[in-house]
Amino acid sequence: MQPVATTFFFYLLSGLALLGGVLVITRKNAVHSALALILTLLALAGLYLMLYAPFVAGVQIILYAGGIMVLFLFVIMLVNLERSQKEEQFNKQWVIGTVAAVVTGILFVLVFVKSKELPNLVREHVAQLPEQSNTQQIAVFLYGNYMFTFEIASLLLLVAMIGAVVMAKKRI
Amino acid sequence: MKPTTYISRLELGEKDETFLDSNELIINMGPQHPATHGVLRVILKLDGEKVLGTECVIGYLHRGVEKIAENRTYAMFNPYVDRMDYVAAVSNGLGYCEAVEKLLNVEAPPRANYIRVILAELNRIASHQLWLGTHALDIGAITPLFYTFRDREEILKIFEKYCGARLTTHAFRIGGCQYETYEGFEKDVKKFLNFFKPKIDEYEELLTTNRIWVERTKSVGVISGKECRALGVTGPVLRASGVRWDIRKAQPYAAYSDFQFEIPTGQNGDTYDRYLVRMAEMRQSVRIIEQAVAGIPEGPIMAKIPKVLKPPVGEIYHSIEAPKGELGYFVVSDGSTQPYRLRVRPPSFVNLQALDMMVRGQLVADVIAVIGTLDIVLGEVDR
Amino acid sequence: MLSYITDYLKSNTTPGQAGNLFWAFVYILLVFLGLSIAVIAMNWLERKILAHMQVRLGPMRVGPHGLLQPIADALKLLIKEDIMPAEADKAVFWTAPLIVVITAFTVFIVVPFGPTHAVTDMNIGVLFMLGVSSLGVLGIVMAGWASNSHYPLIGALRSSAQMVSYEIAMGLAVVAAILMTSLNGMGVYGIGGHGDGTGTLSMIGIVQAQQAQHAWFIFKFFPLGLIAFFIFAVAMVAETNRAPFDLPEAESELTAGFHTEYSGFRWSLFFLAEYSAMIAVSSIAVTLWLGGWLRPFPNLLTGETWDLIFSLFPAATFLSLALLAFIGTIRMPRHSYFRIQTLGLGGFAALLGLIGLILLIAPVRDRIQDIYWFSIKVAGFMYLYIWYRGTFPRYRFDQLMRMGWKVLLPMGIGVLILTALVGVL
Amino acid sequence: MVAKLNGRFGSGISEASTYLGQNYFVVDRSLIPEILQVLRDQEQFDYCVDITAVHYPKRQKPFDVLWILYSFPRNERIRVKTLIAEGESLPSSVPLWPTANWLEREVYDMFGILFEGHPDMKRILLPEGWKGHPLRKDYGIIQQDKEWVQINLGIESGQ
Repeated sequence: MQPVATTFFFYLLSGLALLGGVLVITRKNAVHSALALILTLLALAGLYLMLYAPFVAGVQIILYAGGIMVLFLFVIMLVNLERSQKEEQFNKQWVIGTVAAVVTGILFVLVFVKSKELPNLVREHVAQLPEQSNTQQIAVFLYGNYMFTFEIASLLLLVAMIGAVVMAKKRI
Repeated sequence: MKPTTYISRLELGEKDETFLDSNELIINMGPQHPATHGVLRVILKLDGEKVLGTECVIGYLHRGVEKIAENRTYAMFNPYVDRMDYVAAVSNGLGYCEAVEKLLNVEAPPRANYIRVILAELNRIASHQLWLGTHALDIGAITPLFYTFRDREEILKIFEKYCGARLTTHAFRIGGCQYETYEGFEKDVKKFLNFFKPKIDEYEELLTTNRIWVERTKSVGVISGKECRALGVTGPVLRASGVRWDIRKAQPYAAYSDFQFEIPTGQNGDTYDRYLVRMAEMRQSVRIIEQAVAGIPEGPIMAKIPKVLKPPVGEIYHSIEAPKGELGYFVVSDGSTQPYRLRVRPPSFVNLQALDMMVRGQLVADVIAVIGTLDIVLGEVDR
Repeated sequence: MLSYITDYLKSNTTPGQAGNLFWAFVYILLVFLGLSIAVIAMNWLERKILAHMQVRLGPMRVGPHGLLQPIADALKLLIKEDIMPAEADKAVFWTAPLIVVITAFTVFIVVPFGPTHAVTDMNIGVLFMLGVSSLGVLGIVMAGWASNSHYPLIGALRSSAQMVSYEIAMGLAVVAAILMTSLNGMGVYGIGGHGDGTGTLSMIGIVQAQQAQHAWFIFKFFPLGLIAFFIFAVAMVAETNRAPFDLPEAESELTAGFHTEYSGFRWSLFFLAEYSAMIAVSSIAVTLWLGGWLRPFPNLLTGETWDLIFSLFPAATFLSLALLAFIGTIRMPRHSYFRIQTLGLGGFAALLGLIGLILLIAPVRDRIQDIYWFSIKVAGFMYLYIWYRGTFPRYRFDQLMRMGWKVLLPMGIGVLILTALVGVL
Repeated sequence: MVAKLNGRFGSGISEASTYLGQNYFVVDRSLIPEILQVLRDQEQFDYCVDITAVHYPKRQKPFDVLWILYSFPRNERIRVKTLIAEGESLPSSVPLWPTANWLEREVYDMFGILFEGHPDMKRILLPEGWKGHPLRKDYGIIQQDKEWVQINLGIESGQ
């Protein structure tokens, strides 16, 4: 299928992602922040789709937007919001924050400018997957080439999960 | 002046200020709520879904029945008692008539007593049917309600044929019964019994072994026999806790001493046992009615009482086994035509008091189940 | 332009894959229309079936046997006053029903009513359906929170906890089914020449895999497929908040749960979403385990005669419905009061008969068959939903959680591992 | 039983008799906590059926307060009655029978008799802030707290 209005959708989705990100940090109400974060995540999923990575997009939606954010909202609703609403949003360390932001921004710009001079540094290392069997290719990579890494990652997550349960639970 | 607001003792508790534990929620259930069976208001203090405490706010249906009694003659007050427990109006009337008869020192003739027993037991079945339907509806099973209403209709038809009213029957008079049984009354009752016996099995088929029903009711709202006695809880709730006590047996009134029947009891005192006890009680009621219809004596239906009732000065307490528990009437006479004081000891009112004890530490859904299983009628709670 | 439209008809793919925007748009409209009719029909059927289970008649007044009742209800809801609580969070309160309804409808673009009868065939079809329908819970949570009232909030909390929990069991069951598409080198891509033996997430691909393996996945590796299907069938009822898992809107506990504060049109959006979500999850179940658009007994009753007989089913269904309506028309009372109703029912019978006759024509017959079998299977699930509602009491919250985490989840993991083992051996 | 109690409390029990087969005591107010305790613990009256009151405005001690008790082991009922004056309070029997909680609240609601040591002494059937106690004889049957009705319900009159 031929892509339609690619540029338009790119700017739309990027704009939405940025807008959501800004809203997340500026909203006083934690629930509004969470909803804005969901907007960002969905826009990112759209960007993944445009990169011919439908599987990643699907996982992004099902895990982040559908799973994790629901749990976020769950927790936010349970805890007392009145106090957090009264708190100062931007605290005293804004100087350091600004410096960090500027430095990171310069870094991004530098990479963008220099990437043309560093031939194929990025492009070579991004696996080019065919759109039709993209999911299948991921499966082959994940369970073939990178099997060991994948298992280690899952083990780490298991450890983290058990640790979280042990820490959160008062008595077992 | 500001309107007065109800201050619940639950709202006065210390506010928890910790960050993650501050999820205590005060919820106001009712007075308009689908599961409170009328205008009961329950204030719930919740920790998530767990109930930390409850407080009942009642009185929304308070009509001052006891005050009305002091301003009516004995006979005039008779229809008012039907409006208390309106799903078991016959039992209310029975208790009141017997209390005044005791005060007058007269006794209803045997035939009247048999008619009273038949109607009161039919009413017990009707009351339990209504309880079953609404209780199941509260727990989420919507179908039994229609089944029980379909069958309850047959009882109401018999009432209508007997005394012209279906719900607030005013079937009895002080000293006996006003009406002789109509032509074919016994046939109708027998027909109903034959129709009804398989229906109990039908209800039980729907619920008794239903996994979800058992899970929802087993070990929910547990109350022990000792706690029942301390809290004054009577009726099926007490019997489900293993106390074999029924006024029909303990202190027989009307014609109950003539009949063979058993007092069904439970062991665990949970909602499931109360359900089983009430189902068994319906079967026992069928048994009593069968005997009563078979052995109904001929004779007058009204004792010889004066036209104007003037009981001698004195006090009397008389109680009967209403479908909900011990229904008592305490009547004080000053020798005039009106009661000097009439106190109703309503079973629902006293049983409702056990709600708080029964639901502490359980979940919101259990509150609904327990309100249902206590079988309260707000007309009687508030009077 | 014309060739742009007609060219597609010769192709053998879905409009989405063919990149034909015109036909994709037409398909979207058709799906939307069909879904709306299905929801309306479901509304009437549920009330009617439930009523007959409960020894009553159900709607009888608006139209013959209450056939027009859903339309009357819809009209009533549309012109009802729209109430927004003063303390509500306006923006969130406003968007919540939209999110619910949009996600509920969006999933249908990948539902395969036939080998080419889908808006599009996505490479990640199942994942897309699960993902987008999992977004629906966001709308519910938002609705509960924005109402700024206790009952909706508790409803929303219950709903989010319930949906997140059951999604896991559901996902495991789905993975078990997807595993079956790839096993024994029989994956569609394996057959198609890729030869890498990987399975597929595409909805159409899954049905084609069942066709190629000559087995609906419910019967595959008996009883593994059946268990996976059972897990999914339980989880999907929980996902759609229907009895006996209707805790988020438990009437006797939380009045109406998350949509207590909603009324009129906004409430009807929730209603619409609930029913389309039911149809959506049923479609997943049908696609994954019941062979999607494939006709029953593909192995047992083979041959052209059987093909012909089975292709006559749609027409037969419509004709018998028409007959039923016709008998109803005849048996209508002759009183002048009922004249309009009699005429209406007669017209309805004629319409059904006409559709039945059209379905007898050979080319139409062959094309409509797939859709028919798919819809019939989904309708079976819909009937189950109603049946559950008429029979079961409601679970309590802790029991619901226990069931999800301690029964379905271990079962799902077990089935997944066993399927993989059996498949490899 | 009567003799035993008579011997123990002596002159405190001013009357112990039977009317129409129902036993009752009339007890001095000061003896109430003790006699109820004895009845529950030693005489096995483990079930408090009812607590109620009667108003006799012309008497010097205008209120009769009654405890109707029942014993499961003996299958017997008994009434304990005491006379109290206006404004006098009684010890609460909630520690003895938890069921007394609402019953005492109702007596307070209807007669204005206070029970000391009750955990939550407030109105039960009538709304909070209502003036008057309706079951007193001087409270007319059509009387109402007009002010309360006007403020809380926003209507002229509840009748």
